[in-house]
This record gives sequence, structure tokens and C-alpha cells, in this order.
Amino acid sequence: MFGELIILSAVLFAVGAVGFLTRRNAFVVLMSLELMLNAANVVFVAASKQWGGPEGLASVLIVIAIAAAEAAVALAALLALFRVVGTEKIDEWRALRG
Amino acid sequence: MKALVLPVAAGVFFLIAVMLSPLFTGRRWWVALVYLFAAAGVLAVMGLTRPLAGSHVAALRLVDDALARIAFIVAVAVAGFTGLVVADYRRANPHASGEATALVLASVTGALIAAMAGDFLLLIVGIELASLPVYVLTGILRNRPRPAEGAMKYILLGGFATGVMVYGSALIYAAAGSTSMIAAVNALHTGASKHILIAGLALFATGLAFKASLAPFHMWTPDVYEGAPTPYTAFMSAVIKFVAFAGIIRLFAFFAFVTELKHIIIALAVISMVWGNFAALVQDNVKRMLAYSSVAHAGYILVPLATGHKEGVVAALFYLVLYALMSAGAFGLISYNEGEEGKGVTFEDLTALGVKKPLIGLCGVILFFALAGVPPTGGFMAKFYAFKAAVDGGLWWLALVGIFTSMVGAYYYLKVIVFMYMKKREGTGSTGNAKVLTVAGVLLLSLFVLAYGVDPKSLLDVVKVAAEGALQLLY
Amino acid sequence: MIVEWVIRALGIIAVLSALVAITRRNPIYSAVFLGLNFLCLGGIFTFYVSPFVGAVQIIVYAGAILVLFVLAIMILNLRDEDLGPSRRTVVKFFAVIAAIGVVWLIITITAGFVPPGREAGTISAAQVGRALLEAHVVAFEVISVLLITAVVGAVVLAKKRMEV
Amino acid sequence: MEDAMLRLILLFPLAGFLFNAFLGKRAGERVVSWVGPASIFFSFATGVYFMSQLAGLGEHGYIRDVIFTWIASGEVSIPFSIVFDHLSGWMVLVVTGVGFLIHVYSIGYMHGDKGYYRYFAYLNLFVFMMLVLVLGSNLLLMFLGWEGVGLCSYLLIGFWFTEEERARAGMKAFIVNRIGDLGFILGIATLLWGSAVVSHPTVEFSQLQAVVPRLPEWVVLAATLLLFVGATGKSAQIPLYVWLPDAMAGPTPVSALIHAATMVTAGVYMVARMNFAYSAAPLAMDVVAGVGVATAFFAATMGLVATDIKKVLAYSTVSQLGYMFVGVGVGAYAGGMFHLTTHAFFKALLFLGAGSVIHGMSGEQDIRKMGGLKDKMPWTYRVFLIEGLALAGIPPFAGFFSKDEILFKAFASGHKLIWAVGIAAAFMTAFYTFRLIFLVFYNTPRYDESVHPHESPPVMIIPMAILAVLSFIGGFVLGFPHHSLIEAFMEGVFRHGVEIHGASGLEMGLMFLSTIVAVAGWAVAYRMYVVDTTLPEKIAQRFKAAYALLFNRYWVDEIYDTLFVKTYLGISDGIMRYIVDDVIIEGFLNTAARTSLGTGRQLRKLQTGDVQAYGFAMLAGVLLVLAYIVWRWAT
Repeated sequence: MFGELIILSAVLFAVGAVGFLTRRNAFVVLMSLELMLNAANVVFVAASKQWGGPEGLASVLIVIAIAAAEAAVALAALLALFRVVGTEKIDEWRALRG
Repeated sequence: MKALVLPVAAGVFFLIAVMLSPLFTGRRWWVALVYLFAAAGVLAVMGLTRPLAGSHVAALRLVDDALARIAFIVAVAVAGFTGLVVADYRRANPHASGEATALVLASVTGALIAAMAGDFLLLIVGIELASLPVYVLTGILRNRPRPAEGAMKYILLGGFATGVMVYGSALIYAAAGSTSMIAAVNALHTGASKHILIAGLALFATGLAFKASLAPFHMWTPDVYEGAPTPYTAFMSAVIKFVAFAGIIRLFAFFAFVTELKHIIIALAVISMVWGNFAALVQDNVKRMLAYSSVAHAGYILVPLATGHKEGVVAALFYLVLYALMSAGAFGLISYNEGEEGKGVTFEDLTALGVKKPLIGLCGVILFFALAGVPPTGGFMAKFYAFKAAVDGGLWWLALVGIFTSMVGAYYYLKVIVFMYMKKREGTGSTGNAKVLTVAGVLLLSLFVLAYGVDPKSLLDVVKVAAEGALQLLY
Repeated sequence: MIVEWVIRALGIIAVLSALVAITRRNPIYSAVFLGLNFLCLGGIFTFYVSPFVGAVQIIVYAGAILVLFVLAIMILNLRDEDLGPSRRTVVKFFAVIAAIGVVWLIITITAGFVPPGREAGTISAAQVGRALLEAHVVAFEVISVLLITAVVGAVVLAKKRMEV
Repeated sequence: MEDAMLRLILLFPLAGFLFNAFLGKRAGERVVSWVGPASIFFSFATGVYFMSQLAGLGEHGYIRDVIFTWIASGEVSIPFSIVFDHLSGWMVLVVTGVGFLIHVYSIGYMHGDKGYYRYFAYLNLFVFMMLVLVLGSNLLLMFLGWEGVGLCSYLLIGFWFTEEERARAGMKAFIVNRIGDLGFILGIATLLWGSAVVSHPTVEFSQLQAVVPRLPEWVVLAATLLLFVGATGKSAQIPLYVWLPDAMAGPTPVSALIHAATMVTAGVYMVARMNFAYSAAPLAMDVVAGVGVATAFFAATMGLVATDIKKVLAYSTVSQLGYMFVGVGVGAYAGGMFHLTTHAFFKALLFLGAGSVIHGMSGEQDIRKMGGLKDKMPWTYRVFLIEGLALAGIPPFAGFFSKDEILFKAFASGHKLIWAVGIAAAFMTAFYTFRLIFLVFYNTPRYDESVHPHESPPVMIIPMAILAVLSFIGGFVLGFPHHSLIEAFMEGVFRHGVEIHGASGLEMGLMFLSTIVAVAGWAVAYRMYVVDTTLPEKIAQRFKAAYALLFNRYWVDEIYDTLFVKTYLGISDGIMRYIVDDVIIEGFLNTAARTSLGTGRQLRKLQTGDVQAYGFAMLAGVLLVLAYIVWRWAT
């Protein structure tokens, strides 16, 4: 079971990475980031059971909190940027380059 | 419990600043005073606790050693400097400076936590607390396109790096049964799950490499450095890099067991030095140039670390402290010349600055010669120790790459000075109003950079203790 | 035995819903499927080792973070024609290749490895709480600072008028 | 002998710098005019005091002052200490003595300038750095001063930056010097590494002296050659000479200080200081002498055609530095130092004189637009004449003795070819020197009527007069053949020097030959630039019959000019400009620059501004790291 869960986490991480790299909509890109963090949580949970200790589960809670904090700031920044440039499409943000 | 004194002190001052700062937003001097008050208070608390040689691991997975203290002092000092520069900067660029003060101090708190972390998850939390306010500070001029875009890019890529780091720490947990560094070392000794642990460490180091702007994880750097308001660029270029490298130095203790990781470090160092220096050659915007130079300097700092010796750690720490001073000072100087956000930051805009403002000109000469690594500045000493450590560790060719690329780098640093002393055409930067606080801050940093070049031993003795402590933790 | 198959089923649904989430053109659909993904993961956590963590996963992720996303999407009020074409196929191709690489590498590295500890049955909320306040107490405290910072930061960035 | 007072030599100029930089603006021009020169004068006086102390210590005596431990890392411990011995003491007197006079001269030259205090601050700092270079007891400290003088020279040249053109000259100087510095650093590294192998790592001169004989010959050769690369950069030798003629943009007193008396001689001083190492590597010595004589020759040919008064002096400096390298390269270290000293006198004077001319001509620098200034600026003319005679090598002026000493030593040590080329260069030196003097001071004025030449104030004339006296007597007092004071003085330092003895008759013969050559140079110049321009018309008017003859004579000159001078100059100019300058310097530098910039532009294209492209780079990095781990451990 442990091995299968690791595979699940790897696949989720990879799906998150693909979403992060290919989607133009910034909201979906941010969701992909959440997917990647969740993939790590799966590893924490699986390993926590095998080790027979609750530390990994406590780690999950902390990771969730980090994800929440990041999501809040990211969405606020996205709103601010949207107000200025009028688009949420990632590849149209090209004021900074070179 | 003694290990808690520092974070608690930092937290208390953070909270005080949060509560007080909106009261003082109206006046320029108050902003600077809040920063200085916080800095002085934290440093005073630090003075009350005995300075530590060696390394003390508390039950709370906190490490109180000289490395943590140096990181904290640098972070506090740079924050104070930022306060001075911001106080002048916000006249032409009004922004929520009360909140900004709170955010800077929160970032300093995060830097301390990260530097004291004896646990991978705690290290992530600390770095996150150091970075999150910087994301916001980048975009704090939120109705201008470049800062807003820079913030968003920083958040997206920073989130990606956090994801990789968290995944790495999850693998470490799976292999070691705990995220504490001690447990990880013990697991390395027993060796059953060594490669998983190494993979976890490597992923973790990748995230740190992102924060330290090491190529190829550096690509956010120029965009974010250019987009962010210049005083906050000064802050992040010094503090975030310092924290990331403090983390790398903590991880460094593992390399004693895993010497093969050396190759990854060498590769990162070479790519960073080459990419950073060559890309900086063709920039017109000084902030972007300094961003690429920041990448190159990250490479130089990695050079001595690749040896795996204690001397390497000493040299890297020495370099790191000086880089924090030089870089913050250089961005402060750009901020001096900047009017409204983004106006006055190209090479052309610096024309005749040194002629018109001799004191700033002198600072510029010191800082940019230091960045270029020309004696008698501290930048030369930093490069000297770094490359010497590499040669002593048998990596003479890596030192040669460093020397050659720093020759390339000398070109664009000198370009700044040449423009600063060129007459005739008028600079477009707004130097009309006197920016007394900025000048004072930049001058102070320049003098430190110069003093450490003339007398490097005073700093070297300190970082030696720090390096010993950091390595002692896990052996 | 049954539990294992339930977990497998949930895992498959989680992967599928993640795939759907990152391929929808409308971000609202993405959010919905992401919610499904979180629910599945919460289920896995619950059945595998800890109902408490599973509940937190569902409450915080599906209940709070996703709602935040949906709220933000609603505020911007994106219409369908704003969604535009997606990335070029080449980009997608390389991304998928890279992703397969990541999966393959992680599986190769972890192949055959099982942590050598004592396998636990169910871990109670009390145990998790104790771990949080013993092993991770500093992180736990710092998280509170992190969250307050995030609130300050989000307000600074998103509030309509505040140029002091 | 230890003496903590020795640091006063350094502290005076440093204090002067600090005062002028931070209080100078408020203190005003009068105070700065006192503080600037006085700080150098006190330094000079301290030097004289220690010189008298040194006299009581015997020929191997020295005075040492360890100020603090500068670098301590592992085994290496490098003190910040200064040593005053016969060699460095001599240099201190030259640097501070000539430096002081130039400071005094600057009071008049810079009068009323807005950046007056800044100028003196830089000047003081420059002298401080030069003294660090000279007095430093180890190579690293020397390098510190080496870079420090470079830094100050950019500041001082930059003082006058008005156009991008001049800024570019500063860049060129910087890049060329960085190449030299790379050699210097690698040379230091080689010695550090070599000494670590045979005993313990050190760069102290006194310890290296013991270490060098135990090193393998190729290590010494590599180290000395690398250090010499540094010297070619700083002392403007082939192929790194190109920066000096371009760096004439600064104020003229700056040129006098930096490009005549002090900074450019650092390379010669370094070779003299490291004489124990060079003597142990004969091939390196030959390279030094060869490069020196080639530079002396080609730079002299460039001097023949230059029309800018300061450019003439610049090429002349490069050429004279070549002579000094010939001196140290054939083992006549004292001879090299002798020429360094006399050159410091007369070349500083030449620059100051040129400055006086430019000052009087309201900034005009083209010698074709001067002429007839003899009556307008009598004092300037007199000192210019003395220094010209000294530079041209006409006895009994200083340049004659020192240059002849070097040529004689080259001949006597068997370097006959070097001697021959040196003699040819000496001829050209005399020629272009008098060409300059005739064009500037003789004949009818060729400048516009709007220009009113005037004599310079006494504060500028007096330092020039002192230097003129030194240029006159310096030669035979210090280095009278066979009774050379300077050689005896430095004997203790140069015990590794090659003992060169030649017959007295031979020396006399060579001296006579040199004199003839110098006089010939004068005669040719006189004929071409004085006789031909005035006589033809007068004679043509009085004797119409003789006109044809005269015309023919003129014609002969034309043929001579076309066939010999121009062709020859064309060839040498071609060699210099197209091969050395264009191919080696420009070609190499430009290719390097183009490649670098091209690389930079390619990298810049990668920075598309697209976040996801950046994400790809990161993911690629993660993948490679993981793949490495799989390859290394998991298979």
C-alpha cells in the first residue's frame, strides 16, 4: 500500500507540474500549485502510518497552513495585477523581460 | 528554553511594529525611526544573551549558534538600511508604508527562524515567512504594472519552489521517520534508505537554490528585482539570499557523508557564474544588471562550498556577509537616483551622478569596485578567500572559471562608474530633493565594505566561529 | 482488505479529477474538480490512518482555500471569450515528457522501499495534536505569524484604496 | 630594525586624503592648497629621516613596521607590514619628492576649479596607494597598491570625462589593466602554491627570497612571466601599451604624476623588487629585455608622427619605460632604477611644461597650431629645453647618463642586438624631442589671433625650475660612469644582479657614439623643422638664381621625406598599429568582447518574460538533479 501511495503522490505532483507549465489561466496555475503541495501531503500521510508516529500528520497540518497563506497572498496579488493589466493570462505578462 | 529568547524577541518586536507603524506613516522620519527602534531593540536583546561558540540544539528543534546570530544581525541591519531608503523613496512613490514596515520585520523574523531551524519543515516555514512578505513588498506599488507583475511572477515561481521543497522534506520524512536534521543524519549513518534521503535532500536543496538565485533556478531574479520597488529589492537581494545560503550551509553538513553531491554543487556554481555574468553584460537597466550579478555572486559563493572543507564554509560565509552589504548598498544607490518607480535606473540615467554628488560617487566607486572584486575593497577579500579555498580544496579549475568570469563581470561594474563620472549630458534621475537618509545608509554600508577589505580579519574571526558551529551540529 | 480497495478507488478518482481540473478551459470547472480531488485525498487520509487529518484536509482545502479561489474568480467575472486559446502543443508535449520523467524518477528512487517502523492502525487526533505541540511546536507558533502576515499582505495588495 | 614610526609615511597622505575629501569643500581652496601638498611634503620628510636611519644599518639594512595581521586563513598569514630598505626607500623619495612638486604645481593649474578639493583628495589618495605599493612587504600588499593606484587613476582621469569618447578611453585602460592584473594574480597564486609545496605558503618578499632557489625552474619561470604580464599592463609595454596614449584625457599634472613619475613605473619597480626571482629565470629576463627594447623602439616611431603634444609625451613615456625594462631585463637593476629616477624628473617636467603650454594656449594641444612661443613663454621654454636635452640624451643632462648606463650594460652583457635597437630608438628619441620643441617654440606662430599665449604663474614655474635643476644635475651626481652612486646605494638589495664589467675604454666609446646619435637626431630635426620652413623663402627672394638650387634642395628633402621617413614611418606605423594594435589588441579584445556580448544576448533571449518558461528551466534543473541521483545510487 505504501508504494502505491507514493506512486499516487508522484502522479499528482507530475499532474500539478504539467498544469503549472501549460495553463495560461493564472487561477488554474495556482490550483496546480495546490496539487503539488497535496502530493507531498500524501507522502507524509503514507510514511506516517508506516513509521507508526503522528509527526508526519502534524507536518500535513503545517503544510496545509503554508498552502493557505500562499493562496491568500497569491490571489490578492492576482487581483491587483488584473486591475492593472486587465488580463489573467500568464503569457501576456511581459512587461518584465530580457 | 534559552533558544526561544531570540525568536520571541523578534516576534514581540514584530508585533509592536505592526501595532505602532500605522501611527507614524505620515512623516518620513518616523518610518525610519520605527525600523531603527526595532533593529536596536532586537540587537539589544541579542546582546543580553551570551554569544555562543559551538552549537546548541534545543529540544524544540532550534539551533542557537553563531550562524543564526550572524544571519539575524545581517537581516536586522539590512532591514534598518531598508527603512532609511524607504523613508526617502516613499515621497515619490507613496505606498502603505506602515504595513510595509510590519512586513519587513515579519520577513526578518522568518529569516531568524530559518537560520535557527534544526528541522526541515521548520526551515521551510521560516523561509516561507521570510519570503511571503517579500512577495507582497514586491507588489506593494500595486497599481503600477511592473511591481504587480513582478510580485505575481515571484509568487508563482516561489510557490513552485516551495512545492519542490515540501516534497523533498516529505521524502526525508519517509526515509528518516522525522523531519529533524539530527534524525536525518542518523538515518544516513544506518544507510538503509540512503538514496531516498539523498533525493529528498537534493529536492530540498533545489528549493534553496531557487531562493539563492542559483542558475538554472534563477530566472525569476531579474524580473522580480526590476519590478520590485528598489529599497525592497535591496532588502531581498541581501536577506533572502543570506537565508537561503544559511540553509544550504546547514545542509552542507550532510555533504560530508554524501561527497558525490559535490558534482551538483560544482555544476550549479559554474552555470551561475557564466550565465549571470554574461547575461549582465548586455543589460541597460542597472537593476536588472545587478540581478544577474546577484546570480553570478551566488555562483562565487558556491565555489568554496564545493570543496567540502571547513575553510570553504568560512570563505562562503565571509563572501555572503560582504555580498549582503555590497548588494544592499548598490540598490540603495540606485534608489538614490530613482524618482518615480522605474525612472532613473538605466545606465544613461546615472550620467554625471558622481560629478554632481561626490559623496554618492565615492560610495558608488567603493561598492561597484567591491562587486567587481577590486582591492582594497572587501569584495576583493571575499573573492580571494573564496578562490583560495577552492584551490586549497583541489578545485583550482573552478577557481579559474571564477577568476575569468569575474573579469567579464568587471566590465559592467566599471560601466556604472564610467557613466557616473561622465559629464555633459544631463541625467534624468531625480536627484533634486536631498535624500539624506539614503545617503547616510549607503555611506555606512560602503564604509563597512571598505573596512572589511582593509581589515578582513575582524569579520573572518566571527564567521570562523559560525562555520565551526554549523558543522559541529551534525558531526 | 475492503479498505485498501476503497483507498485505491479514491486514488484513481483523485488522479482523474486532477487531470480534469487542469484541462478545463473554465477555471470554475477546474475549481470544482480540484475540490473533488481534495475530497478523495481527504477520504484516503481518513481510511488509511487518520480521520482527523482527513477532516482537516476537507475542511481547510475544500472548505476554505477553494472557496477563496472561487470567490476570486467570481470577482474578476471572467467570461468565456476571455478564456482564449491554450498553450502550443510543443509546450504541452515537453511538459508531459518532463512530468513522466518526474514520475519515473521518483518511482525508481523509492522502488521497494518501506519505512522500517511499526505500522500504526489509526492515529488519533490527540496524538496528532501532541505531535504538533511537541515536535513541531515552533513551526506551529511561527505558522500563526505566517498567517497573520499573509492576511496583512493580502489586504495590502487587494484593498481598493490605500496609498498613504 | 622595527620602527612603528615608519607608518607615518603612509599616514600623512591618508590624512590629507581624508581631510580634503570630507572637509575640503567647507575648508575652501586656500586651506586645501596647504593641506594637499603639505601632507606629501611631510611624508617626504619622514622618508628623508628614515633614509638617514638606514645609512647607519649597512647595505643589507632595512626598517620594518608590522601594522596588523591582514589576512590569516589556514596556513597563510599575511601581515599588513611595510619595509623601508634601500630600494623602497629610494622609491619613496622619488614618489613623494616628485609628487610634492606636482602638488604645488597643481595649485596654480587647478586654480578656481569647482572640484578643487576633490582633485587634491584623489591626488593624496593616489600617493598613498603608490606608497603602499612601494613599501608593502609582500606581493599581495603590492597588489593592493597596484589596484589602488589604478583605481585612483580612473578617478583622476575621470575627473575630466566630458565625452563618451574619453569614457571609452577609461574603459580601454580598465580592460587592458584587468588582463595585466589577471597575470599578476596568477603569478602570485603560482608563488603561493609553489612556496606551499616546498615549505609553507608565503608571499613575503623576504621569505620568497629563501624559497625561490628551492623551486623548480619552470615554476619560477611561470611565476615571473605571469608577473611580467601584470607589469606590461601597468607599465604600458607591448602588447598592453594601448591604454596609455588614450589615457591622456586627464588633467596634465595628473599625467605628470601618474603617467610619468609613479604609476607606470610600478612594473619596473616590481621586477626590481623581485630581482631574486627574475635572476633565477634567465629566460624571463630575456623576455623582459626583449619586450622592453621592442617597446622602446616602436613607441619611439609612433612618437615621430604624433601631432598632439601630450600624445608625443605619452609615446615617449612608453618608449622610455621600455628602456627601463631593458635595464632590469639584462640584470642591471640599479641601472633600471636610475633611469626610472631621472625619467621621473625630466618626464614629469615635460608634462608640466606641456601643461604650461596648454594652459597658456587656452587648451590647444595640436603642435601644428603652435610655434614661436619662445618669446611669449620664456621660462616655460627654458625648462622645456633642459628637459628636452635630458630626454634626448645629450650630455651632461640626466637622461644621457641613465640611458647610456642601460645601453652599456646591455652591450657589455652580450645583448648586442638589444643595444643596436636601443641606439636606433635613441636617435628617434632625440629627433622627436627636438621636433616637438622646434614646432612649439620656434618659427612663426601658427595659432589663431584669438589665442593670446601667456606665461604661467610662479607657483607653476618654481616646481618646474626645481625639476629642471634635478634633470640637469641628477645624471652625473647619481650615476657618473664607474662611480655610480645609485648602484653602490642599492648593492645590498640587488645582490642577485648580474655583475657586468666592461672596459672603461669601451664604455667611453659607446658614450661617444650615443652622443653622436643624439646630436644627429637634433640636427635632422633642426634641418627639417627650423631650417626648411624659414630659409627657403628668404633665400628665394634674395638670390633668384639660387632659387632652383634651393628648390632642388627642398625637393631633395621631399624625396628624403617621402622615400625614407614616410615609408619607414609607414612601415613601423603599420607594424604597430595594424599588427600589434589591430590584430593583437583590437582583434583579440574585440573578438572576446563580441563573443561575450553575443553570449549575453543569447542568454537574454531566454529571458522571455514568460513565467512558465522559467518554470520549465526550474523543472529541468530538478529533473537533472534527480536523474543524477538515480544514476549514482538507485541503479
